[in-house]
Amino acid sequence: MNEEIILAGFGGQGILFAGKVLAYCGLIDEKEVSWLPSYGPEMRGGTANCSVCVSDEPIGSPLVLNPSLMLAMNLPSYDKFINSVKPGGKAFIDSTMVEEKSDRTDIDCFYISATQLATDNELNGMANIILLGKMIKETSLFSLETVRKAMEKSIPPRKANMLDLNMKAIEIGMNY
Amino acid sequence: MNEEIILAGFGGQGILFAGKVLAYCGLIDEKEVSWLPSYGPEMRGGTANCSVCVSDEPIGSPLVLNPSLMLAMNLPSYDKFINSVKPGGKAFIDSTMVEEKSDRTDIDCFYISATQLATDNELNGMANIILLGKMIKETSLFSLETVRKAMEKSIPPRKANMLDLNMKAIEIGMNY
Amino acid sequence: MAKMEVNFEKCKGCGLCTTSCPKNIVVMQKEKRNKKGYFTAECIDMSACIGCAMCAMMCPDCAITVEK
Amino acid sequence: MAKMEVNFEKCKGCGLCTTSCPKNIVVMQKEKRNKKGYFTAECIDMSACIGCAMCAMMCPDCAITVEK
Amino acid sequence: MAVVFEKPKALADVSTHYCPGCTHGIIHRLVAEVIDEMGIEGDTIGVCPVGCSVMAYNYFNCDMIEAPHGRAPAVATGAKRAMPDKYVFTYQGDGDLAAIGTAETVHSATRGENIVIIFVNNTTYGMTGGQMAPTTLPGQVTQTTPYGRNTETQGYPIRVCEMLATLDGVALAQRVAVDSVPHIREAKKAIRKAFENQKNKRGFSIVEVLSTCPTNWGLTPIESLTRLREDCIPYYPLGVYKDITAEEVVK
Amino acid sequence: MAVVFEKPKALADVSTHYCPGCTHGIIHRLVAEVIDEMGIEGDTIGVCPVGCSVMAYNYFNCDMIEAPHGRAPAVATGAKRAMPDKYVFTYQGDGDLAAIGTAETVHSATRGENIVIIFVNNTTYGMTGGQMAPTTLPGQVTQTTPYGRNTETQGYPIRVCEMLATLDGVALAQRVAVDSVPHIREAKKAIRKAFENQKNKRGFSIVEVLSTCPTNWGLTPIESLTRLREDCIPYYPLGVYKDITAEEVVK
Amino acid sequence: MERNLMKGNEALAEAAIRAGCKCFFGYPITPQTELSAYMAKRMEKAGGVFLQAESEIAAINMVLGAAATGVRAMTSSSSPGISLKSEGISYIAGSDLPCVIINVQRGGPGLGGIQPSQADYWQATKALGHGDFHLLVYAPASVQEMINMLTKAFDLADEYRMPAMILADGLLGQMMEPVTFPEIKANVVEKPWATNGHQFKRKHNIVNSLYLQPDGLQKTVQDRFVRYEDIKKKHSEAELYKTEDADIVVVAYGATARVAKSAVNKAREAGIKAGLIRPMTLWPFPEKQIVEGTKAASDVLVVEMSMGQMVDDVKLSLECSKPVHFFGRTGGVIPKPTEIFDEIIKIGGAK
Amino acid sequence: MERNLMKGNEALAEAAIRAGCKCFFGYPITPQTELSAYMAKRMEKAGGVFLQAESEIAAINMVLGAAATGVRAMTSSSSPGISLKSEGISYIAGSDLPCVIINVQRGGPGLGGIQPSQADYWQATKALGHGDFHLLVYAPASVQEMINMLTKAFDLADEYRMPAMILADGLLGQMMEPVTFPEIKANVVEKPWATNGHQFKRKHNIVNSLYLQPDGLQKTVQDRFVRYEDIKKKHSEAELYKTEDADIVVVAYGATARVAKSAVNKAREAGIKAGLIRPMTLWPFPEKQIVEGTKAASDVLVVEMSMGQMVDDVKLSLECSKPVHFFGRTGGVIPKPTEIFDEIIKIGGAK
Ligand SMILES: Cc1ncc(C[n+]2csc(CCOP(=O)(O)OP(=O)(O)O)c2C)c(N)n1
Ligand SMILES: Cc1ncc(C[n+]2csc(CCOP(=O)(O)OP(=O)(O)O)c2C)c(N)n1
Ligand code: SF4
Ligand code: SF4
Ligand code: SF4
Ligand code: SF4
Ligand code: SF4
Ligand code: SF4
Ligand SMILES: [Mg+2]
Ligand SMILES: [Mg+2]
Repeated sequence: MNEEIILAGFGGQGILFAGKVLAYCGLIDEKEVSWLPSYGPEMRGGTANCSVCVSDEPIGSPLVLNPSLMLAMNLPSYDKFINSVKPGGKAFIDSTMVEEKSDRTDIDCFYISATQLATDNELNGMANIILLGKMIKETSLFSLETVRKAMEKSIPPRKANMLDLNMKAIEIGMNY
Repeated sequence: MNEEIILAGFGGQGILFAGKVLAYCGLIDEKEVSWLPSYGPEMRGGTANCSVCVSDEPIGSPLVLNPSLMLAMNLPSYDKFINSVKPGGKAFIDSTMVEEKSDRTDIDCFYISATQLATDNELNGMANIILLGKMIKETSLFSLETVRKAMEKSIPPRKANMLDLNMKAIEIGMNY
Repeated sequence: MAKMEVNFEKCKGCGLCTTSCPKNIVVMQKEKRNKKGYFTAECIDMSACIGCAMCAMMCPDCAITVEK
Repeated sequence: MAKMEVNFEKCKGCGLCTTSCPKNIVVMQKEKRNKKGYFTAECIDMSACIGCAMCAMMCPDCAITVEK
Repeated sequence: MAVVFEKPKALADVSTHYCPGCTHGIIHRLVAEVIDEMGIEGDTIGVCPVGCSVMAYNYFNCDMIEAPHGRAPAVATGAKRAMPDKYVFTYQGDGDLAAIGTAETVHSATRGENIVIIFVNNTTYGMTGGQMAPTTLPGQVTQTTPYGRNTETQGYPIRVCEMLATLDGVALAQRVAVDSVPHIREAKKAIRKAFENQKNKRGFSIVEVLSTCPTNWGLTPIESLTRLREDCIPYYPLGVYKDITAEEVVK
Repeated sequence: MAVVFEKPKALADVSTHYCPGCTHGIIHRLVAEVIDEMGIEGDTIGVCPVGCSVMAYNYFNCDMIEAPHGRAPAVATGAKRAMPDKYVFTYQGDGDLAAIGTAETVHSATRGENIVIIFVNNTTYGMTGGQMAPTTLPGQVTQTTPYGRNTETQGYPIRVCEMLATLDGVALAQRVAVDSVPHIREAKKAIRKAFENQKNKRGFSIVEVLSTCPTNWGLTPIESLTRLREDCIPYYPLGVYKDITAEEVVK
Repeated sequence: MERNLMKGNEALAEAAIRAGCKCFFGYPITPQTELSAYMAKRMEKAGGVFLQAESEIAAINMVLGAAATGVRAMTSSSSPGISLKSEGISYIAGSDLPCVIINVQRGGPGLGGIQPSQADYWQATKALGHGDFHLLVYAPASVQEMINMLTKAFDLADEYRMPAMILADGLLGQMMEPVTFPEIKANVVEKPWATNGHQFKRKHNIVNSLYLQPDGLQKTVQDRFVRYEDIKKKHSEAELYKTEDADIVVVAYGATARVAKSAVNKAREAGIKAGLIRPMTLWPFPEKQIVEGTKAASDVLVVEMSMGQMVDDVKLSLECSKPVHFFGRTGGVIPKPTEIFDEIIKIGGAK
Repeated sequence: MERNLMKGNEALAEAAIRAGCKCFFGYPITPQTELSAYMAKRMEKAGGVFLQAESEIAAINMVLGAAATGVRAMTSSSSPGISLKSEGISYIAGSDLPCVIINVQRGGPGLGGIQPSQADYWQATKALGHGDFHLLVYAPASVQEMINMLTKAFDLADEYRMPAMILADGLLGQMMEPVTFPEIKANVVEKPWATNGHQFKRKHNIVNSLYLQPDGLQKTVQDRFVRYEDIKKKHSEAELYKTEDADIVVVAYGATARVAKSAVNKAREAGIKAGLIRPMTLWPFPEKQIVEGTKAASDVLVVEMSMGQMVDDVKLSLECSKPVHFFGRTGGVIPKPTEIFDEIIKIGGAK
């Protein structure tokens, strides 16, 4: 396995958290992993994104330039990264936030109205996890068991009650 | 000509000024010259001294370590420098301030009660120049004419009235 | 008659303008996001606008113009 | 009876002690310089000394000791 | 119909990088309005140090200098001394002005440096993600006071206007807020007075503006205005702490 | 006969490098006397930055740290935080404390750092040969104000106690002088109070001591005392600017 | 031991606490803010002191004061903040005090940018302030190594009475990787010189860097350089990767070395005998390891996130005996594996 | 022209005024206080600004502000004060501003001493602050040369939009020597980038060192380094003294070069073919002149008032092709001519 993943959106959409869950999945499955956020003032009212690598080999640069998997939750992020996805790669796009459709034919694009789905299911703020569920479904990277363990690791103890909600969001994504 | 001179005493005794007059003498006689004061907190209530070089050749280090001529106006200075005088060199010592006598036989020591002489002649604070007069007399380094010109250069315009007094002090030294 | 106008693309959807209108006619719409992804402010009853510009004074992004 | 003593070598000849003696018996001598070259302070009438230590309190160099 | 309100000319027609509802934007506008009204854009040099407003050089249309963190008053001093006929202002955050830049602030004030300082007090380090600032309120939770600012170990906030008012070189020291339209009007008046002081060579003028940081306060923009009103203003009372022109009138 | 006055034990038995008549020596002695009286020499850490008193580490018998110019309050903070049960004091000049070290001074004060600051104000930079200090009086001639300090271009002096008294963390801010025996007695009382404050964990105490610099003032030691009395004290009034223990009593 | 994901900045903080660091003084700056934030949460509970200083200058001088009393003390910053600390660091070195300083480098000069950089190499290794002195400089290349090196930095700092630096960058500070914390035995060094109150049991101690007599100052400096020689002999470290038979050896440290390793692997796949030397200490510079690792090589390629600062040290280590090429990115740009690979090819092809 | 005695520090001040320096901001420190004192007396009368800042940091940032408006600005300090200026200098370089900075070096590290030193060589030439950048560094060896170099420093700083440093030491700053002041034609450089009020006649100017996009920052840095290459080609300077036939060449700069010249003369008298190369610019380093001046030599001896900082640059200039020996004094100790002479003999005798 050698996946290079970019997750991107607004600050506040849970991009970094979704990336962390992914990285923990890799850790639990005893892969080499790295997680790298974009940082700095561009976060102020701008976009946030992170790079996650999951690999069988030690990881060189943790900065992903050409992702094999991409998850975009707003238009600026979509615009910024859609053309960098590797041929053969997959893109997961929140179609509530991004109305455009890519004309790339060398990658698979999945459009999920995640924000809308989250609202509909009273899972406000979990569009990120819904998208993640879809990604896991389409790539079969990790088992649901792994994802659950990763969630346990990623959610701080005082927010343990969020675990089930997050897993529900995963399922909604997987079943989309 | 290649004279390396150290003048030393308390701060306030006019050591740096005497050195400057010497350096200007050299300049007027078209020699290479340099003047270097000791500096820093050792001046606080301690000794002050300066190195003067007058030479036919360009001057390397302006810091004099083994003077050919030495002028000492207090005991700490005398103690510090008397043994560094070059064999064959000359030392000019204010015997009002320094009661000791050197037992070096390889140099010429001149003991002048300069501070006393200054008081006696109502030239308070000009013991330095009296000693300088003696030095010029004993070494024949510069003409009285040169010394007068050097004084003119060294004394700031607003203190021009000090010129004659200083020349008087020179003469007292020369005639001692 | 007065007119206030919200620049759709400039607005960041912060809602500050809604707190200052004496006529209570500035509200946040929930229909359409601008390119940056924000729901923007709008005037729901322009005829009631007195052109006092208090909405505009409160706007951190100079997104509101007022005419009278 | 009291006694003030000036440490000859420690004294820097500043004269501050002379300003504070209520008996006006501390003065600067003009005869003998110490090793550093200073004329030092001295008490000119020890019998008048009341041991108030005001001279010593004024001395920046702890050069004065007072006994009573 | 005539335009009664639009973007001032001294502000560039660009979208700022500030978070939604951040009142930095209002304060920028007030400064620009004063510059417009006085017609001095061509004679003004702005100095912005590091902080959320670091990119103000892209927003103000006058000449701009970006200064190291905390050093804007020194940079402004250099510019003003070199060009005594220009208007020089700084635009500084509370971390910048009251922490790392304390010495530069106090000394430009006591020198009576003929400059204007716009001091944006949002009780936190906005740019770096919300750490404790010298002006962080007791009990306030920030990234570096996760259990609330404990004055026992982390000390007390500094009230800058009160402190600077003790210095002879200060012409104006006034604290204002931008939580409501009346306060915004007051703030603008203060900024105008500060620039007038510079025009009349009266010395150092500082306008402290209580501002919000919704992002790092963890509040919505509207909640932030409420906090400003209910928590900040009581701790940092608005008002004129020093005004030599007032004294002139009174005496 | 019993000794009624001699060198305190906390002072080393050496001749200092201070100029004749420099009142640094008196102030050293007062600090040492307080240390002796409280019996705390073995538990005291002194911090001396650069200035004429830079070699104080050779004069005080307690443990000593030499600090960079202006940074003594920060160094003292580090030492005190590491060793909260020790007594930590700084001994700083006016250039050191009120110019380059302004930020460290203000912030250790506002933090209420539980330390003692002995602030020797001689209205000049003694060590470097007599340049203008922040406390140099208007009109005073120094190496860098050869025509007298002109407040138009060189600004106004800072009154440190008055400024620091505006800060909540300050327990004691008092100004004393060493121009006469009564004032010296007062100075010692203030220093004692400062150390007692530290003992009782009351926070930041500063004692500003008006001092002389005969060498750079170009006056004899005795003339210097006169200047202290006639020029300095009127500009820097002696007194208690803040004392939380007094407030406790009063209330 | 359990592996957990941790950010580099947070791992440094946790490692410091475990290494017995008792005082941390910091001032916020991107990209190392998480370090202070972590300390703010944990330090007090661990019985230590966390204090946010009013500036970098105050922070380094608080470190000076705390270190003088004999406790382990640390500060952390990024490039502009480190420049501000330079006077204080020079004082700490001149006063023979141990401490640890973290530099999570960002792009310069000036305000520059906040993305990763290695352009403070010269500053760290040659001139972190005025005068003749050095710091121990560790260059980690992973979050785990940050932990290991931090512990070592404290130990050697105490042993040699000198400041030690962890020279990281924004990439390492911000990234999360799996880490474990080894059981740490804090190396307890006696500090009879500490100014912690003499209790009338010893002569008073003085922490000081002033020597008015030049001879005295010269002697302390020369004595310090004797200790430096000892460190050079014993404590330089480097990783040698596939160098035994390498024709072309890449020299790179820190985050850059990770990228370079990918490029070396790629080159090997392409049949080119490439290798990598990764200096782990930058001062002392691993001169012997450079010689050793380039024995078989005809060419050396130095890669840095700077305009080329380590390259001179590599040349000097080799006594200019082999061509030393340079490839650099600066200003926050991270070199790509393919770019380094292309350079390797270019050098190989130029034969 | 009349020759007058003048102190180095005062000569620098007078030369600056004559070179059209309009703003001087300083903070007192030994051994350069006379410079500020002179400015305090003369600057205002000459129509310029003298201001004593509250600190070195304030001073360098005042320089930044004044330089940004397009006037010639200068500051001056000694070693610890220069360390404090390092952040500001990095900003000035990063903002492409011209200015002149004087360092009258004293012994370090820390408070060190106040006697002459050359231990800030690395700092001045490689790392005066964080990030990739350089200053022009001039190393005068006489009071007259201080005057000449100061003028040149202002001119080149303006031309290349970068800071320039005069790296002197306490000996040069404090000594008096005969000097003359040449008629100076201030090289007036247009500064269309200056932030001096746009008067509605141009777009607003911005003086800035921030580039949030790494590519943008990289580009400005790389462009700056292209200018550096131009400077390296055109502006390195060195004095070659009796090097044509020299077996042993001493390399020394500043005050040390004066002592070294005495030693070389002594060696010649003793029949040893010695010569001297005196770098007059330290950045750019006179590499070509080093090669040129050592053509005949079998050995090179570097002499510095430091533990050896320039020695690497000499080795690199020669591509390690000749043995480069080192003799150093530090902490304020000035090497004696006899000591250098003895070293020359030792090297000669070792053959
Ligand atoms: C020397 C230095 N130290 C630290 C920083 C990091 N830094 C940038 S802005 C800032 C503080 C911002 O807070 P404030 O001044 O209150 O402005 P705000 O962002 O809140 O408007 C800090 C610490 C820096 N750029 N330079
Ligand atoms: C960073 C730095 N800047 C400047 C100096 C030079 N310096 C030494 S002491 C001093 C000021 C001394 O004045 P003050 O603090 O008033 O003490 P005083 O000597 O008057 O007692 C200065 C500027 C220094 N040592 N370090
Ligand atoms: S101009 Fe006044 S009335 Fe009209 S919308 Fe704005 S605030 Fe309301
Ligand atoms: S205040 Fe401005 S930015 Fe905020 S919602 Fe209203 S119009 Fe939009
Ligand atoms: S102890 Fe009192 S009375 Fe005696 S000499 Fe001293 S001051 Fe005078
Ligand atoms: S005060 Fe002390 S030092 Fe001064 S004269 Fe008196 S005894 Fe001597
Ligand atoms: S972080 Fe705070 S101060 Fe900065 S732009 Fe956002 S809201 Fe404003
Ligand atoms: S220079 Fe002034 S302050 Fe310093 S020791 Fe002399 S008199 Fe005292
Ligand atoms: Mg703020
Ligand atoms: Mg002073």
